[in-house]
Amino acid sequence: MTRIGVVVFPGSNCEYDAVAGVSQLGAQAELVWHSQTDLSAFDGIILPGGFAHGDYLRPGALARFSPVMEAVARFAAEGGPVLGICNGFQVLTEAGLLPGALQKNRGLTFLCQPTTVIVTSTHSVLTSGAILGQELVIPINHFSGAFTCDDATLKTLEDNGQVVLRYKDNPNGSRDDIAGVANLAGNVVGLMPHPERAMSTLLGSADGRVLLASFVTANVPAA
Amino acid sequence: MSSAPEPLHRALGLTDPELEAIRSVLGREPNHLELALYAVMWSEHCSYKSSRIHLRRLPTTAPHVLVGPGENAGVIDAGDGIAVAIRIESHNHPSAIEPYQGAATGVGGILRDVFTMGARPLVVMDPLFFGELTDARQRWLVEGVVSGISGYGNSVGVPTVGGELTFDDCYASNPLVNVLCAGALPTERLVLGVASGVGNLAVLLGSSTGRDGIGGVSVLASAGFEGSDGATSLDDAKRPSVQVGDPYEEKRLIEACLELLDHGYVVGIQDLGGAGIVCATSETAARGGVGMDVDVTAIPLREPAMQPYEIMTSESQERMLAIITPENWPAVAALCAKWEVRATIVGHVVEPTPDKDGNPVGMLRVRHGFDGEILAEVPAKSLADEAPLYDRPRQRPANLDAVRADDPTDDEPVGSPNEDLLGLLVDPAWVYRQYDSQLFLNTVVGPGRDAALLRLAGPGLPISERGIALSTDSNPRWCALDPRTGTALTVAESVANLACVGATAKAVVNCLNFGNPEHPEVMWQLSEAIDGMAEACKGLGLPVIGGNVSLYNESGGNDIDPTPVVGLLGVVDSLIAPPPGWAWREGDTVVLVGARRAAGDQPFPLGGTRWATRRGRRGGRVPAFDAATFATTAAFVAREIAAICAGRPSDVTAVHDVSGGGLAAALGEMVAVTGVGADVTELESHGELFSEFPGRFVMATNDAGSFVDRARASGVAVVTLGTIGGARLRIGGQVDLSVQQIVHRREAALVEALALDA
Amino acid sequence: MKFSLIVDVSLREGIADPEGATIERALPALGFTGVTNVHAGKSFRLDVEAPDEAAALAKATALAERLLSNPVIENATARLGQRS
Amino acid sequence: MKFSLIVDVSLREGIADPEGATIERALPALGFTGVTNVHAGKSFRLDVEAPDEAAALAKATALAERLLSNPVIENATARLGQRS
Ligand SMILES: Nc1ncnc2c1ncn2[C@@H]1O[C@H](COP(=O)(O)OP(=O)(O)O)[C@@H](O)[C@H]1O
Ligand SMILES: [Mg+2]
Repeated sequence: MTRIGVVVFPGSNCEYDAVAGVSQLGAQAELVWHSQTDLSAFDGIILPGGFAHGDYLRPGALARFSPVMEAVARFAAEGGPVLGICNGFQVLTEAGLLPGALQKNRGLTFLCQPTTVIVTSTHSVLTSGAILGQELVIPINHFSGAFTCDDATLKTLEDNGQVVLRYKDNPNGSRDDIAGVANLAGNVVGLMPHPERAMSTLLGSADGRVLLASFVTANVPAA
Repeated sequence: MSSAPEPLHRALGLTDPELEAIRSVLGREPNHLELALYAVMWSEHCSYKSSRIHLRRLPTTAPHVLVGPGENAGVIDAGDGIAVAIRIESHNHPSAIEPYQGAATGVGGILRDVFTMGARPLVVMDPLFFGELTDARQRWLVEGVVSGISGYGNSVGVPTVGGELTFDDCYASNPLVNVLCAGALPTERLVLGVASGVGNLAVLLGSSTGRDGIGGVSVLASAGFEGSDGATSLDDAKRPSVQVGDPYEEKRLIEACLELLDHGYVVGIQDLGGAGIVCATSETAARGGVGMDVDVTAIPLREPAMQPYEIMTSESQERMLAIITPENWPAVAALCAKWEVRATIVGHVVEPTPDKDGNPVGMLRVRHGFDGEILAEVPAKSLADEAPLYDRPRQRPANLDAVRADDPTDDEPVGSPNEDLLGLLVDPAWVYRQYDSQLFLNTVVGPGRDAALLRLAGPGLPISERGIALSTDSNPRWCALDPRTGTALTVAESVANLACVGATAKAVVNCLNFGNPEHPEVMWQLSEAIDGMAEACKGLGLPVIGGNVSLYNESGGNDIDPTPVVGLLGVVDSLIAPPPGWAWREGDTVVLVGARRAAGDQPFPLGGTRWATRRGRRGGRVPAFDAATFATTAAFVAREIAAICAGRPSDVTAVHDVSGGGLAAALGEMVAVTGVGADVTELESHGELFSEFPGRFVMATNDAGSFVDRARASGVAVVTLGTIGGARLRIGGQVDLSVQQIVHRREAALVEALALDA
Repeated sequence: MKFSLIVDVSLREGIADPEGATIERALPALGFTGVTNVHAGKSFRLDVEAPDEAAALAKATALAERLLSNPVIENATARLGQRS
Repeated sequence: MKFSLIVDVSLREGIADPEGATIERALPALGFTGVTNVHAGKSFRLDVEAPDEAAALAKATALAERLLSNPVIENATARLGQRS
């Protein structure tokens, strides 16, 4: 059975939801306190949503110095699947494990709403099981979710198929409608929408399943 | 100002008889610190001295009530081994001067009330009241309050799933910010805010203490305290009384406290809210019938040179008081260290002291060091429970009959019903989109519909198929015209909202926002409102398990309209499928469930309706409340919807109660969210379009015959209104609007009023 | 004439500053010792059209107090600055 | 010795500044005309223990670059300051 570690920083709040999400798909999930430095027991790591360290300073700015982050970096360097959801995405960019940065939303308000995202690359642990061009209804829930990067970075991301998800109707001013990006190898992915909140029609959408299912069975396809 | 001629006790807000009462409790003259303790604990805010005798008339018991009013939160048994704790509170005055922080700390405070009971906070709701948005200051208040709730609630990790949004100029100087929180716990883990066990320790958890929220007692700074060396002779104006919220601290505090409770390390626990340490220590000691020694020098401070009265009364946020046994201290300290929560022993539970007749009295002693000088020594109970109670004069407003006679029901309908309808539609999405409403994966129906509906699930809870439903409601216009019936109708509206998501109402909490209780008219309103709530709750079999009273909402001699806010908690026994909501479909039949005409001599009353108020017509009569008929109708609707939630097949495709804006607004809202029009038969009059009275529901069905039979068999009135479909909403010859127009106007209304970019 | 100004907004003395306190607590773990009294504030750069420096400063001060800060909890001051 | 320092953090040229833009758009309605180029930034005040000014500045600069700003989108500079 796939074992997923869900990292908990003080201030994280979507850790139980992430556990619930991957557990539904048959994975065995476990919370990992941020002071832990050994991730060898896991087949995949999730950095969940929330407000690690209160999001003080900047989202992810303090969390990236947590002891667990060195272990996450090693895990990622060895090709292990790493997924940052929302705050987790912010932490991964601050830690330099993913390119770009996440700025305040264009409208300067927090936004919790459903969005439609389009799968724009299947070369990642999150999207390998999805179909290119597939539209998924997945909620967002963030204040600082506008992806930004310089022109050169954007070009690299596009050339390498690292933009994995785009908003159909950009809610937050994200550059090029980007909702999620991967590293070059495709094993580290961050996205602002919350796939774990879209796991059942009782709660409005089950479209997140295809993403988390890819992650749980993570095999990075060749480019 | 600092050399006020009045005696100190009056400057602190205590009356001469209150000083007399203190003298007789103590059998001596109180010292300055003791006076300060009484002043905050006997304030209206902490003691409910003007309202308490009236609140006693509310029904508070039912077999499923585990904890009624008086504790930090009310608790019901929701079944399956799960208890639900709920509480509502106001943060009106702080929000008026610093809307962001005022609202933020309001959320923080209500969460602590709930996790104090051992419950994990699972939802927040936020009834809000402002002046009309034509004024820039009101827009500033709205943006500040909403972002404060968003900033704190989202960060602390509790979803905000509903609330209310009312604009009326009576709130221009007194915005109301109420916040409700509900949480759940395994029934057997219920804890109460009690100190017991002589020798036990009182441990202060969380933030350090600063000069936050030291309001009235700050006069002591200039009253000359022992050894006053000028270090604290700050100008009053510079004294920060604004509390700043720290959701990150609160989040760690919640996790740490719940973990302490999981391990069984605490004997009792109590949040620090108004009146800070003095309140928490005296209340826990009073409940436990014990004494408490508090060492003021032990309390971690954020600011230099704080005086004992400041330390004892500070309202610094994000603090809790836990009573633990000494053996558990190392484990408690270690657990708190993990969560980076500061834990400090600040008190000892001590034997009660015999009074002059030999009866044991639990004394609150404030000391300088546990073995040091005693700075204050007063019976804990006298602070917590023995504030004087007032039966303030009450008087029915002299102009009430004239106001009621000025009834808009018979006004000639000038203007166009199309425009009237469009003007009544306001989508609050701009507000609730700023709130995380989905955390914990429980939210089946979030904000924006009739009631919020959530799975009853959370970390550490037994598995259950049940759901809980919540609604907050108010109707200040009706309450201004008739506080008794208006309040009863408010309770009814909550019940109707719950029925729309299939829930059976279980318990009420309330927040009574009123003007100055020293105005006899206000006291009359308060007393009437409480009677109305009591009558409705008795009629509908509902216990009131908690509440809050916010008085002195006046400025320049003008009181706000009486604004009792009702929070209602209900349960759905089986929640495996979402309720239909407003989502009617092409080809469905739309029906009106419940009496088509109001009881009494006005078939379509317009007094106090949104339609009339928008035209500046604020008078009139309030419709009568017939609890029995209402209850039958609501129960029928709840049953129909509950069947769908339980996964059973049904012909019902949509449901929405008729409330603010009347039948026309209900239809307009359903059109707006589905994007599908309707063709409705001619109504009797413009009155029928916009009239508001209780016990009506718009429903859609794809088998009208069967639905109508079921309603009639249940003794519920029902009438077919028309057919769903098309790109227009037509109501006879009275309303004809395109769906697009309805959608657009409703979506734009609030954003435009706030003068924001779309 | 056009003047470049900077408006600094900081919390008033005695008002809790959870952000500053949180940053300060985190520093030792990052290898920064001997750093105390951390306070987080905001700053705004803006260009103001005005006849002279004094008028520009007055305008920026008014703006600072009316829009950029809440005097109940914050201090705001305007100063001339060059854009960095 | 203890030095008071200020770290200014501003968005890099070319990075969108929705906050600055929003304030700028709101100004005319509040009666402020002739205000342009509004940019929102952050500033941090802190006390640094160091043998001399240069060392204090170096420490603050390191802190500014490593922690107080995100170099992907922000510039940070440290300067000596007196506490207001
Ligand atoms: N301040 C608010 N915060 C969150 N949700 C709100 C707020 N104001 C209104 N709502 C939501 O919008 C919907 C409509 O509110 P309201 O018109 O008061 O409903 P009703 O008339 O059915 O009681 C409700 O679901 C309510 O929870
Ligand atoms: Mg309703």
